[in-house]
Amino acid sequence: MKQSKWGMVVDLDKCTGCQGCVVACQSENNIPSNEKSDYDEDRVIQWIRVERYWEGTFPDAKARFIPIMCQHCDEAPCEPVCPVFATYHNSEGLNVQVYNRCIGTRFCANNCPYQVRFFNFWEAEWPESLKNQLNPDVTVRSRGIMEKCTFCIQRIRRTKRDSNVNGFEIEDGNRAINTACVNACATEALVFGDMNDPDSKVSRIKEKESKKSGRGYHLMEHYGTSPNVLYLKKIEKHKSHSN
Amino acid sequence: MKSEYDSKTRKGKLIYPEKVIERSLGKVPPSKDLIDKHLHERGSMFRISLMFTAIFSVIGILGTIFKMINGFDNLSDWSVYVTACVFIFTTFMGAPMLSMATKVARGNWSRPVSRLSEIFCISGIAGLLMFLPILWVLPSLEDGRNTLWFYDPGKVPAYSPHIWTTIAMIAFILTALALLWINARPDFAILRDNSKGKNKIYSFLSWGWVGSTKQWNSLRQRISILGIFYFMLLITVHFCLASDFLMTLLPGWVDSLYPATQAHNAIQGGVAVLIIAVFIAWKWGGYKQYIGLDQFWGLGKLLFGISLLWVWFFISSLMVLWYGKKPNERDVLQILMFGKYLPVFLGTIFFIFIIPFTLLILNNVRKSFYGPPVIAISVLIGNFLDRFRHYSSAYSLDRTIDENTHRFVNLPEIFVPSIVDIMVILGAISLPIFLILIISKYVPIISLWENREYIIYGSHEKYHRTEVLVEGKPY
Amino acid sequence: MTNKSVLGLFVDENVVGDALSSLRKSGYKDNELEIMTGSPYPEGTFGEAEPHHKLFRYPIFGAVIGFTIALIITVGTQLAYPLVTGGKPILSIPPMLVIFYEMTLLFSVIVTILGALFESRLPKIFMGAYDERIMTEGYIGLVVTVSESRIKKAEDTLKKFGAESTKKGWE
Amino acid sequence: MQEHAQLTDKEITDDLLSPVIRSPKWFWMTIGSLGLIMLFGLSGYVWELYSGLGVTNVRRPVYWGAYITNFVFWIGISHAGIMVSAILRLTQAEWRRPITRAAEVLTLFSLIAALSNILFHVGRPWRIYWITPFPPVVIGYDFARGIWPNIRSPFVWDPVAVGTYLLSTILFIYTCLLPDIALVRDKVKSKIPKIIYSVLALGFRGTPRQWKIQATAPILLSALVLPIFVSVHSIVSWDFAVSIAVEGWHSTIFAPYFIIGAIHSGVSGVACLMAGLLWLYKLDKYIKPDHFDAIGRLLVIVATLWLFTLFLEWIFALYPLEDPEIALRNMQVFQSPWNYLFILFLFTAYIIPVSAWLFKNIRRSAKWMFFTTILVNVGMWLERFLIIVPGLSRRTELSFNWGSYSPSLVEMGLVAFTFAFVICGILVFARIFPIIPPFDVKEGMRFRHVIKIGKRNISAVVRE
Repeated sequence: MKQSKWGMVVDLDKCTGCQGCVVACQSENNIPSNEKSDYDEDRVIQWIRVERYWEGTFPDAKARFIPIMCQHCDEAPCEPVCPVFATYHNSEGLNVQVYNRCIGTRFCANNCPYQVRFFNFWEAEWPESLKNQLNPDVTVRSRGIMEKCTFCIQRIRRTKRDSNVNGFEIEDGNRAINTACVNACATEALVFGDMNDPDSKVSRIKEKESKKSGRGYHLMEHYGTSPNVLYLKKIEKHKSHSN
Repeated sequence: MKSEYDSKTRKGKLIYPEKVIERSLGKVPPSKDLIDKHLHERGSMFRISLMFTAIFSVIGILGTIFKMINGFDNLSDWSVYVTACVFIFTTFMGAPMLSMATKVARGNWSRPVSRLSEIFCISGIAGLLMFLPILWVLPSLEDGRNTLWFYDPGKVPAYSPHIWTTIAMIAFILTALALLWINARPDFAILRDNSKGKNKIYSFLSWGWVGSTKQWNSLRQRISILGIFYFMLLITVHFCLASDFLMTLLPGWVDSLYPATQAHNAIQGGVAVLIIAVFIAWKWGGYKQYIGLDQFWGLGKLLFGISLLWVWFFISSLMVLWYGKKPNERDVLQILMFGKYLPVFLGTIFFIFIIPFTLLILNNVRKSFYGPPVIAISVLIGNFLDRFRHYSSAYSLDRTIDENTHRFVNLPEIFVPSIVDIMVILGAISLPIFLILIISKYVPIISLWENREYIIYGSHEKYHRTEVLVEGKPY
Repeated sequence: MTNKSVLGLFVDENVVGDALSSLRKSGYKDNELEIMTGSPYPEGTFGEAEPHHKLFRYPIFGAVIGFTIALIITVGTQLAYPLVTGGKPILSIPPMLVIFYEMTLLFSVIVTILGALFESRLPKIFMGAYDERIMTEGYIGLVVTVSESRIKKAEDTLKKFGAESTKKGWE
Repeated sequence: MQEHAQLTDKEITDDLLSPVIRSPKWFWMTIGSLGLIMLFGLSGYVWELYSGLGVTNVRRPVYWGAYITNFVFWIGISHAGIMVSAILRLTQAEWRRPITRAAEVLTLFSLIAALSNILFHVGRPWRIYWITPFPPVVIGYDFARGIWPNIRSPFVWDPVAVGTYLLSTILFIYTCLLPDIALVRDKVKSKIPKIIYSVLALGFRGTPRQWKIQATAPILLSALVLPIFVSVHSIVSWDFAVSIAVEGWHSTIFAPYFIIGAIHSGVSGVACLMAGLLWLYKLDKYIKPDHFDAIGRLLVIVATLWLFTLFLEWIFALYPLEDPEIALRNMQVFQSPWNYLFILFLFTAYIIPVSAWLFKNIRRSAKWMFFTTILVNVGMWLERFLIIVPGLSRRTELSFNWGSYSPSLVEMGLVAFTFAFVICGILVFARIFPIIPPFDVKEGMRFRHVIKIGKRNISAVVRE
């Protein structure tokens, strides 16, 4: 079957900053709950985060939201600097993180322009009540290693396996293969899909919006990292903070 | 101090006596032979080369005039001209560094050749002459390019690069000439007293030098101070040239190492031309008994080290650009190295590093009369290719940039020099040589007083059953 | 057949030189005569036989070894696990250059050290005739290593030239 | 012109071997106090190992902190050691003789200290050997890995380079140490040490052949070690320079900038060490004002070149006029506490010491050199800190993630540990082997000549 290349589209004009994606990601990927202390010492782990920027001054102040997750760059700066191949680019265009190999030099985190890589400073802990909600498909990361958004690779793997076993085609936008954040997004601001498949929703949006008139742009393009996440934003008259 | 050891009874403790060597300056007069060589013996070789360089210089000047007639607006028309001009500064004007450096380091081996290296100061005049038209070629800051002067209208004048570079360059050349004169003053005095014909000129040039202790001390101070100034100004001039006359013309090229690299190229090229000059003086100049194997050896070692340093500079900028892979960095690598200019780039590496490294690593090549000059020539070729690679590509670059990818639409082809360009190159190479030949009629190319020091302070002495070289460190 | 060696201690360089030349005259070979000093002297101070060495060849052998090892490691590891990182080519030259450089130098250093030990004929298990004052107090030792029959004559010569003390040792 | 004391071999031997034969009064006390500091630091490390890197203050986005700063600092110090000794050997500078070994020993221990910082830094130190290319077969139980290192990563170049440097330094020191081990062997009386020294000395007897190799090998090795020395710090600089995401790091000048900075801090370290030894072991006969004078002059030149590279780095960082870069530099110069640190750094690293070294009598006095060079090293530590931390606090467009950093107690303790370790190591070395090579000094005495011109005595030396 055809080699797929996973990508995502984030429509900032639709995003309401409801943080639903964040919560979904936390519960899907066994991310320990972030206490206040973690926020105080800048050690929160959020594979997807919603950044909020104020635009204008009171009274006519606008809040702008931009969800940022790993951009799965085709030429990721974080990959080549890892001494032990703990992060590399797999055949499906995903920038994967191999927890067992990581020795925690934190070089990749320095080299990521989007700062979407997180280090486990402590051993991960959950309150007793939450022990049973951990996702069995996802490893609980030990301390001393890096972790980051995987485009819910466990869901991709599972769906592919099922499709092979039960022999059904994976149609585009299948909720089983969509990432947790995409499923959770109420306004469908996030779209996930296969970019190699020309008539998938992602490809169509990309096709449409990458034109000169379109709203599409990549985050921090001047780094030349060629990300697989496309952001959509209508440029208004006055300068917008979010790009 | 005498040994308390009694060799009859063989008792007492053994002390190393300081071996005392008696010397007196009277025994080593300023060599009559050198003076005669300087005053009278000029072979036919000299006249012929003088003639040829003169002709070529005239050709070069004609070429420059042609270019001026064509006008200053078209940058790519001037690219080879700029290359040739900078070539003067990265070769001839680097040579005096050797004399300065060795004087600071108090080496003995370099004394016979230090004057040869100082004489190159005069070539700065040629460089300045060639530089002046470029002031009209370089566009003012109003074209909105990035610059080191952080141009904002009203505060920074639009021509500040031109102004500052010219000032730095003039200061540089004046320092160089001052160095030449101060170093040669004692020799002028000697010639004043020993020459029949020209003693008018020499008595003027020597400027009342009588060789008193006071004068000698002040001479040494001035040399060291001016030497440091010379080095600083060399770096400054190359910084200005490399940044404002090159880097700002190539958008997206941010290489903070390049100015240093070019200054380093200057020193390398300087040593190379010096080696060739020393070789000529040794082979055809008739100074065989004054220039020995030691000089070639020392210069060869120097060239070897400097070439290694060059490749380090080169790699450390290549590594960062290659690893970074930003769009602008990819463009720069494409333009300067791996794109259309690949042959020139490979030539540079070959001539400027591979040949010196592979040959000079062998001691018997370093310690030979014919090895270093050959390698020096290859270094000079490489030096020219390097300048050509940078300057001609920057000046003949089409600066239209794609809006989406932020990359150049079309990369520059290798610039093919026209006949006029060839004329200019010829002139740029021969005019400095012409000036040097002229000045060498008046300045002895083996420094009389330093040659005398060389004889006094380096002496072969008997040591029990063997012979050792004893080297004095007077100051 | 074991050789015996006799050591004479001197203080004056010229005296040692005379002793050496006279021993040579009376038919002792250069490989039988050996000088020992507590610190370096210029070559041939005592008119001794100038030692020849090939130390300058060792670094080149080492460099070759190191370069080969580096080549194997870099190319081998990259081809064994062809993982794409950051869109860089599987065989990226600049990083390989770094590894080549380091390994080449490392092995040339190691081999040079081994060469230095070999060229200075170390390690030496049996010291033979040796006196501690040579190292500590700067006496000059002259050792003659010959068969039993000629040892007496050598000792006499050393004595004649006023060796401060002589001592025998087995070689 | 300095007054040369003429000494016999015996005197030199007794002088230089006295600390080796009998430990000085202050020795055990000093070692003990240093040991306490090391213990404090190590206890912090144990805690870190037990409970995770959370006990340090590194945080998102400043993932590198005091440990890496300290690593770079010690690598820098280690540079001058070999560099001083190698360059002086190659140029046959006569004043090298008493100081070469001290410099090399400084290199040795500072390298070890630097490597220890990597252990402190990484998240899973017990897996650190994964960056070496051992075949997975050799360590069979280790299924988790089953992969080779990624040689494209600067963190693989680092161990190769630093390991090469460390190994060649050790071998270099041992080769130059042989004759002195032989000397100690002949000097010590007590049984067991004598045996150990005789084994180490490999039966060195000082035949002309051995001395010739002793003269040739160091020069050859210096020629081989100098390129290593240059490469090591370039590679360390590339750890930072290759990363495009951090403003203020991605600059091509970094390799020369780090190298010259390393020479600056390292030569100062050597001068500092010399002054210290002079004071501890009363070596006035061997370490002369001229030595400090020469080092001072060298330092003035080096420091100025370093300032030039610093200038290049700044000017070309600002030249593209990109907002993040400007924001970063603005923070470094105008925002507290970075502006105070920056001013402190400029004054301690360049302005105060260099302006002091311009005066001859400051250059020639050991005490002054001691304090000025310590100042320099404070400044150079700050320099590395000011390169690493502000750069990492990410003044990028995503201002949501701006962060900051200040070292925690554990980190400070471990930094103190490295300093104590290096001093302790050098003292212990000086207790076991002569820190000033007696045979070299003797040779220097023997090679000294005087050229007499009229009344003037010009000191001259033998060149073979």
